[in-house]
Amino acid sequence: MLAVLPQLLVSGVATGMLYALIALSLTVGYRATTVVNFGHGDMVMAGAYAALVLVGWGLPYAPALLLALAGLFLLGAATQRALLQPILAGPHLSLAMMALAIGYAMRGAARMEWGSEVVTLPRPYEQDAFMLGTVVLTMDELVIAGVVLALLAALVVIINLTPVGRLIQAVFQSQRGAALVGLDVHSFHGAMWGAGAALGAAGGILLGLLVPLTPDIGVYTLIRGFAAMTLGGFGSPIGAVVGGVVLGVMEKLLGFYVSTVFIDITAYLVTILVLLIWPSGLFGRRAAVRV
Amino acid sequence: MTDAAPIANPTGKSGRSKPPAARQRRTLFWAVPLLLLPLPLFLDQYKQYVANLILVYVPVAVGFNIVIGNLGLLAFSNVAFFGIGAYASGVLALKLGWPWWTTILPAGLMGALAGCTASVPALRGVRLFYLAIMTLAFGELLRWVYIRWVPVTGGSFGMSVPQPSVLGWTLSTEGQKFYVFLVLAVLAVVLTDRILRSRFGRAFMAIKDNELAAAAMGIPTDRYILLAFAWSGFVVGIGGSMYAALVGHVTPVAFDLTELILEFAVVMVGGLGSLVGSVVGAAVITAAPEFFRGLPGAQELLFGVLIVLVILFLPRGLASLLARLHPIFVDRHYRD
Amino acid sequence: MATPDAILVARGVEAGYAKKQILFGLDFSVSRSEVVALLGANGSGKSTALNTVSGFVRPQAGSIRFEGAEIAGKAPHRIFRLGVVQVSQARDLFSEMSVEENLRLGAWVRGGEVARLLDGVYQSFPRLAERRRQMVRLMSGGEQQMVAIGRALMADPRILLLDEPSGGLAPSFVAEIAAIIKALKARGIAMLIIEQNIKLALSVADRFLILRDGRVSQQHDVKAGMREEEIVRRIYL
Amino acid sequence: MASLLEISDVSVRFGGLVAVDGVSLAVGAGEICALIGPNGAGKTTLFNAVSGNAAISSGRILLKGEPIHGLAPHQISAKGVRRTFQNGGLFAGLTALENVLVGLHAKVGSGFLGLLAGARASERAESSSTEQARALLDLMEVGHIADELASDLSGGQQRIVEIVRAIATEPPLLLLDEPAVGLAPHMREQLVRIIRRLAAEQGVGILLIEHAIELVMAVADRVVVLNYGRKVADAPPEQVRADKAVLEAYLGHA
Repeated sequence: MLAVLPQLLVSGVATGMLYALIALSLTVGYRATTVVNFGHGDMVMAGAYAALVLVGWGLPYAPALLLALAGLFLLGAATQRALLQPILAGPHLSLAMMALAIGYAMRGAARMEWGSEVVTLPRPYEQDAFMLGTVVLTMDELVIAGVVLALLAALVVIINLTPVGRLIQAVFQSQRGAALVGLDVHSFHGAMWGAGAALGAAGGILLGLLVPLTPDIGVYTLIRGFAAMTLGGFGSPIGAVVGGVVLGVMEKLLGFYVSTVFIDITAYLVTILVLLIWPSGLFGRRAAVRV
Repeated sequence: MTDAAPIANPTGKSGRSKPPAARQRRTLFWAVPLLLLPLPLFLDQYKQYVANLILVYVPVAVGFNIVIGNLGLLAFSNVAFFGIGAYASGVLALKLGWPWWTTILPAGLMGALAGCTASVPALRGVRLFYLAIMTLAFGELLRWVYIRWVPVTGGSFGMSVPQPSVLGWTLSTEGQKFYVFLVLAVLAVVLTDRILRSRFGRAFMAIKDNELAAAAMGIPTDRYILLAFAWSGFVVGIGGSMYAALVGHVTPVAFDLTELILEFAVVMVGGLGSLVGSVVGAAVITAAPEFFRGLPGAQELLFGVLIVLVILFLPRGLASLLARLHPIFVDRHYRD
Repeated sequence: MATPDAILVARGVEAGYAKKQILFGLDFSVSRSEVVALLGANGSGKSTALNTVSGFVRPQAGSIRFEGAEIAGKAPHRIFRLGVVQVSQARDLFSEMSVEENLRLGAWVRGGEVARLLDGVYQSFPRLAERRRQMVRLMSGGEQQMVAIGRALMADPRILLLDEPSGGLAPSFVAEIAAIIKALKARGIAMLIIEQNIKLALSVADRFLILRDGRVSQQHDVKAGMREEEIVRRIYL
Repeated sequence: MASLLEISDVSVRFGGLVAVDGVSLAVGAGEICALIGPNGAGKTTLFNAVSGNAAISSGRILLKGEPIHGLAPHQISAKGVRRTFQNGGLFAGLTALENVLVGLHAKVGSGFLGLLAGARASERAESSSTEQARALLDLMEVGHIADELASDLSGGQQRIVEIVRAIATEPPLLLLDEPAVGLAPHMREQLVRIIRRLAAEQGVGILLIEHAIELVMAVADRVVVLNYGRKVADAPPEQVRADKAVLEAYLGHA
């Protein structure tokens, strides 16, 4: 039984990196607006399909993916500015419903186009696997881990070393303070939702390596994103990353040593138990939610 | 100047209609169903099925609306109550051989029990998006129970529910089901109306508006939050039982997130916190997809857009339009 | 009332939140290099007045002109760009950043010469120069207030709106803040100040307005020398 | 004779901040005691301590000689301490009448199952309390707005309905948090009348926070002045008005 532990850890971390990316993308939008985007999973889904379409048109891989991310940035920013900003001062109920409805419409659009076919994203590389001692590491897992690490590194650099990053930090620390130094907070909200959607789209494209694409993958990702966010502490970027990796590992360990049911329900259990028993999570401070 | 109206005179607001007298409302709740009685004469089996489905969604919407519209908590546990009710009826009928009508009350009670469970986070002070996420996870967790507890639930393929019967009479046609469903739907509306107009309903709305002030008025807020969830679970559970009887087949897929959005749409489009809205929403949202059969995705797209438009332009739902037509439709409208 | 060199002129401003109107036809003006204090009891509309000028509250009626341009109803960042800069009551600093980072962000939008501006702020606040690397969260309330005023100065304001600069500060800091405001006044910066501390307000202002029920009920020249007790009575008693 | 409300040596701390610092005061039945002082003096905190919305860190709060500190707000309310809120605590989505009925909540007493069964008893309880609520609104000169939604009332009407709601169960002690803020003069007169009547006719003990001094002078039997969380004066209104320490409290340091 213990012999498989390293294998479980490795594939758990690889999947967990993906969850981390999705949780991080949710966190970006949440930190900017203190609204949890219940339609975020569908942005993830849309990113994967956008990449599929662009690659299908014969575009080379790199520009196709970049274009997909740019498209999702615009979509995220536009829906935020046009549909959420006007009701941002309103009740949470409307905000939650609005985000759900936007996602629902996107899912419907995807289903109209690809509803009956199972499609997979073509890979620009061979589907190899490597042996590290007794541990099998697939090329897909390597790519996921590599891309997520590269994205995280880029984010760390942007946030800590660039003027834009400074500004992002400033808004996260005090929205009102940012407005007092002359920032256009509304545009910033839109841009952050766009950034969240684009990051989520990157997650969606990577997810396409692990599971076949359907219009419903958004739900799958949303739940895991929530769970990772909750575990790491709502609103904490580091928490989102760590929470995602821990969740990935937990799914694999519980799924193997306890019951395969846990592959599916770990995320739900984590969400419920953490919020009930330990609401601040690993890195969270007191919940900073607009009342 | 807000205080311009002298205290001795009534504020001369002529446009606002007063809440109708209780008797007038009761007339509405009994007269509309009475008018519907001959309906099965005019509908074919399929249209009758749709009409019955609308009746299923009446208690579902009424129950869901109590928690999000009247109590004002962002809790998404309604699909869990719906599923529990359906499975309770299904299991009792299929495995224990109970006639369907005897499973209605147990289904409601199971729903109420689920309601009490789902209220735990709210009682521990969880609110807003956190509550939404937790209750959503609760519902999804239950769905995995349905999928995995194969000996009882039949797993992903679900279970067939025997033909429903009432007092020994088998309901073999959709028309026959219609009358039973109509009674249940009317009961759900009338009883919930009683609650909402009583000190209990006032307490729910007081909690929604200002929990602090509600407690300062001596309202034990925890007890009322529990009660609202329990009644919500009870009513929605009965809706689940009706669903099992109507469709004859209970599967986990019927209780996924798509169902949640559908029920959310019923309440939002109909009118948050409004009983009339629950009924109107159930009718509109249930009937609409029937125009898009065979066009997968179109329904979701349309609903998504419809809900977006309602939130932006008609935040109090269709009920607010009706209320403008006649004061009898004036209801507890959602306010922010 | 509006002298020829008035830079900020509010006329008939009505504003409030949701269903609660707070300002009922507010009129006032601030001249170039003038310091005007807004006094009034709780709920008289002082903060709402300031927030309406800076764009955080959208007026329902009335006009607010800054250097001749209508700014009523404009977004806060547009008003800021004109040089109307607010120091809020809660200060709203970037608490996880250093003093210098906070100051630099102050210059970010108006884009003056950062080095020169920084020098200027450090000269006015030697205490901040000593602690330029310190995280703001770890500073005392009085020091944070200096950072907040310093951050506003980094935007090279044409008029400074100060919301209770002495609020919640220990007496020793109150004196220091008063000295700072006087120094700014000497540099010719126009200011509109809300202040509960009447002694402080009178020591820095040229003119004071008493707000009552959302409009200006009285205005007086500080030089006219009304007795403090009399002012307290007119505001509160 | 023991006072109705006795606050003895009460302190409230939030983190390092001492919001209320060893304050003692007493309010007797039928007595109107006003609490004044500059912003941040700790008036509302002291109120919250009495109503159970803030925990005290030392001292005692007694109602009719019985300790009430440490109880939940709804329990304190049930013991007969009712309050109004500074920023308007009316339930906006309910009518004026329904707001008062919420105040009467504990007295309506219809059971849940009886209600569902449509029992006569619960209907009777509802209709008799409705009559009672209407009568109260009439008594307080706001009967004509009984069926208006609270959010449609003017600020002054809201204040009065909030007071009616608070006194619906005839509590021995009433806490009023800035009842006159934003009220037009004629509404203030009405408010003064109502507060005096409550104390004189029903023997309600009233503790009120107020900035509008003319109102305080008109209604209060005694004025307690707080500054920086401490009590600096406790005397009849005219005396307080002339008190040097009180003026100093409002002037601040410079």
